[in-house]
Amino acid sequence: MEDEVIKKFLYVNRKAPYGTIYALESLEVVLIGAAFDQDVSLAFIDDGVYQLKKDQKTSVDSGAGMKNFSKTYLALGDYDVNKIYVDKASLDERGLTADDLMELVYEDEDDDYKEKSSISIVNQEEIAQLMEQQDVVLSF
Amino acid sequence: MEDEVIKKFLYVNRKAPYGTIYALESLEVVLIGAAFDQDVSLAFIDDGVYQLKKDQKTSVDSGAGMKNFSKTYLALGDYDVNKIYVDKASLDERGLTADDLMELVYEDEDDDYKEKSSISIVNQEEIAQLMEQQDVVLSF
Amino acid sequence: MKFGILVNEGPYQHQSSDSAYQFTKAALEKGHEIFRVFFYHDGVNNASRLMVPPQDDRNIVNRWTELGKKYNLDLVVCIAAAQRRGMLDENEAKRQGKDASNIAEGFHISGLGQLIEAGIKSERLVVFGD
Amino acid sequence: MKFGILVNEGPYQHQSSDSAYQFTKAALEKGHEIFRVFFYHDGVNNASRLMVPPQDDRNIVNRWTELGKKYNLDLVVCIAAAQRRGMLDENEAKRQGKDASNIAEGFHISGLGQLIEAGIKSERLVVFGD
Amino acid sequence: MLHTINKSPFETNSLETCLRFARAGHSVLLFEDGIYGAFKGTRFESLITDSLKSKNIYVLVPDVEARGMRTDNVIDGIKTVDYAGFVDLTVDNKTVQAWL
Amino acid sequence: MLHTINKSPFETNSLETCLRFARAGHSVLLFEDGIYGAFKGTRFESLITDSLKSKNIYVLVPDVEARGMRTDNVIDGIKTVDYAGFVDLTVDNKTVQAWL
Repeated sequence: MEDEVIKKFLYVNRKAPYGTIYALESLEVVLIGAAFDQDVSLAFIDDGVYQLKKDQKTSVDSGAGMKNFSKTYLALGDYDVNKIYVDKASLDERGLTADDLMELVYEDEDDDYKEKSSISIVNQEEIAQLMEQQDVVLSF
Repeated sequence: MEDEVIKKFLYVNRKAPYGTIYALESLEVVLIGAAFDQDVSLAFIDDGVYQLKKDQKTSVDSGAGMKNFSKTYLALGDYDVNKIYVDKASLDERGLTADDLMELVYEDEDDDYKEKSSISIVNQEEIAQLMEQQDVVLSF
Repeated sequence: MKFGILVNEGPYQHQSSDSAYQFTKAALEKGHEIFRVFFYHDGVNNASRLMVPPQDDRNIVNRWTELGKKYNLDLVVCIAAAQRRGMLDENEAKRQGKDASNIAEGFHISGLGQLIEAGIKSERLVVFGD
Repeated sequence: MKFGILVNEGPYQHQSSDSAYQFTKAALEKGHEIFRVFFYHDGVNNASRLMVPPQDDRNIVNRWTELGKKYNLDLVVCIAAAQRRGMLDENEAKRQGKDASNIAEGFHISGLGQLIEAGIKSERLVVFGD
Repeated sequence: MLHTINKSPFETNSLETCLRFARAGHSVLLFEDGIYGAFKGTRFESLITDSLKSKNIYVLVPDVEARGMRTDNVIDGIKTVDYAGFVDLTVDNKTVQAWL
Repeated sequence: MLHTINKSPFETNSLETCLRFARAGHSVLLFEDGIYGAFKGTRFESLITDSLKSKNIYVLVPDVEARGMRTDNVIDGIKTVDYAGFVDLTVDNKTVQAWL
């Protein structure tokens, strides 16, 4: 059945949030895409790592006057989007560590629904391998 | 009389042509602005120097399928826009020299209408000084 | 081969919009199939029938409409991205209580699922953006 | 002090459009005068009355219209940039033989001379772009 | 003279070019994605620290907070402003140049 | 795998990041403002020359010509393609990744 085709989808995020809409609208694709039962991974590279920065504070009525969409990342685990790869070199040159990122977690149904981290901080070679395994790469 | 205010306008061009529309639409501002008898200068910095590259070849019906607007630069002299400053360091790192640029000229009415080059290739300090003297800086 | 095309930038401002068109046309002329062209982000603005470019310039919306007609293309404009930016077809305009619509002939508005489907059903997905 | 504001990018896609609004509002609240806000390049798309952003997001065109009304702002959309991109007021639509217009209340379409004039008549010109 | 930077220094060359042309005594405002240049521990810290010797550098707080960055992690010497402070900067400087 | 680059390496970091992740045997297409990375005598020439040892690099001729750049000044080893050749590259590679 055609419905059963499972492809590897990678979303590559290289842009900071708020300065442009790519981060927000990319996330909207990921959420819709989650309904399609494909094999989904997200990579955060370059300024894309800033998308996962915790403590984002803005609202339509205060501060920068833009909607705070960062909480949506926290919901990814519930949509079975739990393979999130963050480029270590990108964190390093920005003076960021894992502690600066939101805690994105999911419940592992193969391991008694234990809560596990969705984020893997990986090196260049691991991301390069990940990219090579994909069927579809969506870049924003 | 308010009409006689003469301000120093600097147009700063830092983007390559064709990849984005900024070069073309910036030039449209310069042409309209020429009718206002202000003291106009243009600076080409970073990828902006590519705007002046000679031999641009494209048309709506062939090649990249975009309109070739480069000939408009040649008309600037006729609009009394003849102070065109090109950043030497930007040319250097791109492997370009004065010979790669279009010949932009004007007729000097204070010197028996001799044809002179509108382009000055200048260093960082000269451009910094130029910027400091301006009343209005339009960046595209 | 079957292609999906994603267009992320609007007309004239970024060449992405032109490159996507030139690529799509070249693929069709080589006998490939275009499963769908999906317009997202500012890419939705490519679908405006109100464009009036200068006489000596290309007409980006007409170019897509004509290519669409010739090859029976599925030109899909993302509804969420379109709403934000003021791109509506007649139905959407009515539904939203707006007094006008601006989507050109040959384009239709649909959801992001159409992009995912293009990724699944096409053998190659090619992205044009900024 | 008298300000001119130049907005070079469209709504939602680039923060420039938001920053220009926040700056203009802050300047007005401090008692400064805004001689003109000039919308150029994709900035013309800020003037679309067809925008339907999500309920929980800001409405960029309404925000400008309301600020314009409150402070009697001169919100000018560049005609050449607008035509290319499909932004028309009623007169322009008629003149171009188009069946719809999309410019919101409070904005008006005019030529690039209005930008130069803003540069001459304002004490500061502040540019918001990409 | 006030220079404004709205791009991340990690993504584009706007900050570096701006600092090449800005002269002693000038002011530079980092806003939008430009704020990412303002923090300790980044690859651009020494460029900023050097520039602070002769220039005034400001960062827009609402854009810092939107992005979850911490004002207490801003490089020493950079001053924080809100939109009203941004307006004041454009009043205090005769010319404003946006490095887009 | 085919990587596409449409940004000038002088303006953004797309080319550099792409080359950091592209593996031996991969192909890279330079088009739109990305073509500026393809020429002799630029600051990026050695990066490109190094990459050519393990990767295939292509440049889109219509974008070169539009910008007045010379195909005879393209770095040795870079291959030239037109739009039809661009299509062929996407056919010959299983995945296409755009470095926007």
